[in-house]
Amino acid sequence: MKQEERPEPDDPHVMGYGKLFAIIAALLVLTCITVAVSYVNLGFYNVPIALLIATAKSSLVLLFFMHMKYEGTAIKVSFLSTIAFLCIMISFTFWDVAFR
Amino acid sequence: MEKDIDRTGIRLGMWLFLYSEIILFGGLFLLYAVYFHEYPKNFAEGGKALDRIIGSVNTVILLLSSFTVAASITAIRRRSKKLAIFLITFSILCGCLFLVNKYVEWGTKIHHDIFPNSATLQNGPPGTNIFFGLYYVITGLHGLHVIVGMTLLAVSLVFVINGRVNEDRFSMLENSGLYWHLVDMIWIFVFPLFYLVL
Amino acid sequence: MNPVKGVDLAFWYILGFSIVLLVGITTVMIAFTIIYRRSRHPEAADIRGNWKLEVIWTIIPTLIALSMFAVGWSSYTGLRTVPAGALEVEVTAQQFSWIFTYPEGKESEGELVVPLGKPVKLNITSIDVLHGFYLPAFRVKIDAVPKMKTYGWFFADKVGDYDIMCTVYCGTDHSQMTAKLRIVPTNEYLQWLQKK
Amino acid sequence: MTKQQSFYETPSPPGLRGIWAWLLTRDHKRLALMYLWAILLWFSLAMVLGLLMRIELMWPGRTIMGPETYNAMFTLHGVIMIFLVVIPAIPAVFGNFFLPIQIGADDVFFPRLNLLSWYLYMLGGVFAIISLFSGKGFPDTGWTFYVPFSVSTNTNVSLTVSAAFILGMSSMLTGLNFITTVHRMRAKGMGWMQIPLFTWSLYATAWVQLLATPVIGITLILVILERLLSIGLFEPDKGGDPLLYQHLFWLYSHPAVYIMILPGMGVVSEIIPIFSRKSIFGYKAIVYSSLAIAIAGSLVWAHHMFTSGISDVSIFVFSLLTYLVAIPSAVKVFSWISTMYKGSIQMTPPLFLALAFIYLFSVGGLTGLLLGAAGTNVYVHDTQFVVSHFHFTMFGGTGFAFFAALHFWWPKMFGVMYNMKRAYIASILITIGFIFHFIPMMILGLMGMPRRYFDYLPQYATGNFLAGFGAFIIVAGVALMFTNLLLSFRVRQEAPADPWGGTTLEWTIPSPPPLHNFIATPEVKDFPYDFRQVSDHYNTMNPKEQE
Repeated sequence: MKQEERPEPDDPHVMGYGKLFAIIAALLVLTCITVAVSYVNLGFYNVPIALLIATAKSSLVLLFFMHMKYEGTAIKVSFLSTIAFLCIMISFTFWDVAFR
Repeated sequence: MEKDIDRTGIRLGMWLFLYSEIILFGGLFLLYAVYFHEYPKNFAEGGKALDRIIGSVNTVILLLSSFTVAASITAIRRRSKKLAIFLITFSILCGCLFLVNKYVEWGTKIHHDIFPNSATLQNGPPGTNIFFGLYYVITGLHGLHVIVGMTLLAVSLVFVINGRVNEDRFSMLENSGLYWHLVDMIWIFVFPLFYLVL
Repeated sequence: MNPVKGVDLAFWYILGFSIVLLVGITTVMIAFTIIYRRSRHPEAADIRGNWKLEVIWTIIPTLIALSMFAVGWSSYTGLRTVPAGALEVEVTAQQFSWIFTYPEGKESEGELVVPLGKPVKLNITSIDVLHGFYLPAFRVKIDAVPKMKTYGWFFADKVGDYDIMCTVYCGTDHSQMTAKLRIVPTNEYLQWLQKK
Repeated sequence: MTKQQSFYETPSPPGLRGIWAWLLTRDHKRLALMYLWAILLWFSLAMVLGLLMRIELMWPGRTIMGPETYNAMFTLHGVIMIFLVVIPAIPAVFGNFFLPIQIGADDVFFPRLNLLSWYLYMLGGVFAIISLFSGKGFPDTGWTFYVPFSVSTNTNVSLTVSAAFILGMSSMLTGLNFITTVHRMRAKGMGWMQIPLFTWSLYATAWVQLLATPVIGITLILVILERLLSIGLFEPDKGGDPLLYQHLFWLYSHPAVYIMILPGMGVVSEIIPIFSRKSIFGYKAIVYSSLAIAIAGSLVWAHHMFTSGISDVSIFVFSLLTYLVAIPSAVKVFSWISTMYKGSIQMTPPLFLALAFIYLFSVGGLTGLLLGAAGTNVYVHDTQFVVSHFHFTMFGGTGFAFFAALHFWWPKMFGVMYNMKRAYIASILITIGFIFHFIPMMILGLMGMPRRYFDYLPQYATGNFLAGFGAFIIVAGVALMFTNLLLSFRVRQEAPADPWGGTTLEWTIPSPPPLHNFIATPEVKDFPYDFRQVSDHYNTMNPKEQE
């Protein structure tokens, strides 16, 4: 196929240095928070809080460093499907192990 | 090649590959989740035995390198080749530093007779054995990914230097970057799960 | 109820529907190839779908399937609900034999003897690799897993000898890992229990 | 039309000669053929292994081999058939060859990656072979590699497991390639609802390949690590849980069943309309059911574990979900049959095989219902019944679809036509042998004979003898079928570009296709199965009369 026939919907988006700086700053702050929180004993809540912060951090990496925010639907939808599959893998196994 | 390059297609391919990597680690996270459910106490103790400082330092190292990789793409697209070369080199050095830290950390643990099939783990509680088993497998596999990522970045670096990666064609660098970010993202989850569990 | 009956009922229920469906599908398929063969029917109609029909044949199989699930599940609960007063026998699997330990302390290898008219609960485990305890006559099958207790039960309602086999591949002599279940009258059972 | 140089005559990349034009090629068509020969070779080998097993089982006790050999044989039969034949068969051969053509593209998106996939496939095969002749004895775990046995046995399991891992990589990269190709390289004007059904089924399959395969990857890595370092993650004595291995294993291996069957369903969805000269009934329903199978198929893995000691709650959930997976398959079967209604049906070997597929696959699917119900599953699980059931779906399903595809696309791939009569005889022989072989096995299972048995109790003798008899008929049929196909190269009865009257794009280009599939931009129809324009010219496909 001649590919020049397809107008390339390429992202003209170039991440500015300023934006990247803001992201890395946020990431470092979140890292500090999660380490700080780990010193406080909240019992059971420690795990969900740590995971929540980790999710926030990885979302930042994903959306900006990895450009997910500017991708087309194909990549966005398929990424979410992958995560959904991962969640199913883990949660459905618990139908077994949690009730054994 | 006389054809136009379908950058979106190449990126899609890379993402698909990354999905498979996510699921690969997903299998290990599944094991982690189930065994954490089974042995919460041993996992908490095991987590305390790991060095939180080294873990945090490594997290910061990886985050910084992720930032520099992202910035290097911006640099290449804005035609500042020298800056791009500097940023990629910095990222690779970060990777090295990460591995050195990991080496020291594993070394100390192994010195304390904590490694798969060691006498301490064999005779200790089964939950602790599982925790360290998972620790070695996950961080080991992650370390392997760091090495692969560094190799990819090194190749991109060579391409940047000899001009095969430039402001018009930078899929190689972009994809190496995506891989590197993924390695970072996995670490973002590994870090709290192993070093910060209570 | 004897769980064997429940399982067999579910079996015939599902098999009945399956046979009807299979015969239906095959007959229609063969009939079409004959009726609409090209020499007899040279001009094909242009039909591309019929959403009503498609909805119907999505919903009806769903309902049939759900009923099969329900029947199957209820028969399964029979296999899992042990009646009170069951004789409990510990079953230990090893490469390549079955060991049965009675509450009185008697151990027997390769032979499970139980009294007539009593429900028998088997607490199963393994000492090496996975095995599968299979007693086809009473529809009992459950894996023997090291460091884990699984169970199965049956109602010893007929005197006789029955086969016990291993269903999970466990090594070279997997197929030789058999045992006998003997259901005997109570006094004979008590005598057997006394024997060294 | 002037005759164009076929892809056989034009190497890609240019300048290569002889064997290098094949070994270094990036042409999807050449790669497809390389897969084809490899797969036919592996298939024949594994079939012979199967035959030897059946001979062993025809009489009680030791007949021609000891239990160690027998155990190694069923392991190899499983590993080869699953990883080297059934999973790659249709996607790697017909997918590689026809997916780009059906969507009007020149090649797959990553041709070099495609070549790499082939090398990984061959490397995996080589590993499987080496594992036989090195280490302490043949691997004897069954293709499921269940722990703790696979960790504790001292046969050469690590290498076999690595082979499976490498083959998984190959399959995953093929999937990755197909998804990207379908997304980025469709001809102008081909929207999602203009894609032929075979390509659709491959697309759905590719997602399963991509997302499920890494799970087996990590699982197999863990088995290898376990054997090398005895970490204990699955070792009950060290706190591990062997059931988790089974969860992970079936998390891949159940979806893998759909990797195997979906492309076969795609083939049948192509064949039935062409020979009925009538549009497929419910195009969209078939598309959505392919996607539904791919998605729902990933939710039901634990139904392989109902007797393994998992919790009753999970048995409830997974049994329920299993019944829901049955629905999209039923929808497909009904659609295929309705396609024939008021068609103009011409019997040919591919159609015959496709109809045999529908029959045998229905038996497989319906016996699956007995396995999906919790209570009856306990009875028949791990018996010969299960073996029979999955051979009905894998061999009766995928295998027959593969044979059908061979006969369907043979003239397109090689430009020659095979002998119809012999093809019929072979197909009928295989079908009869199949029924003879697997129905007795099914009954044996209901009588309580477990699977993977080297020897059996006396009451199972008759059934095993009959099954062995059927095995001989199958092998004879397959031998005849392959010989017939290969003879077509000697006879060289040339096939026209469109021998059957097809409507999808692969029938618009010469047979065999040129290196660049399309000279002009192909014209994409609004609906891929519009047979109104197909002329009566194709009333007979016997080229002698066709002139």
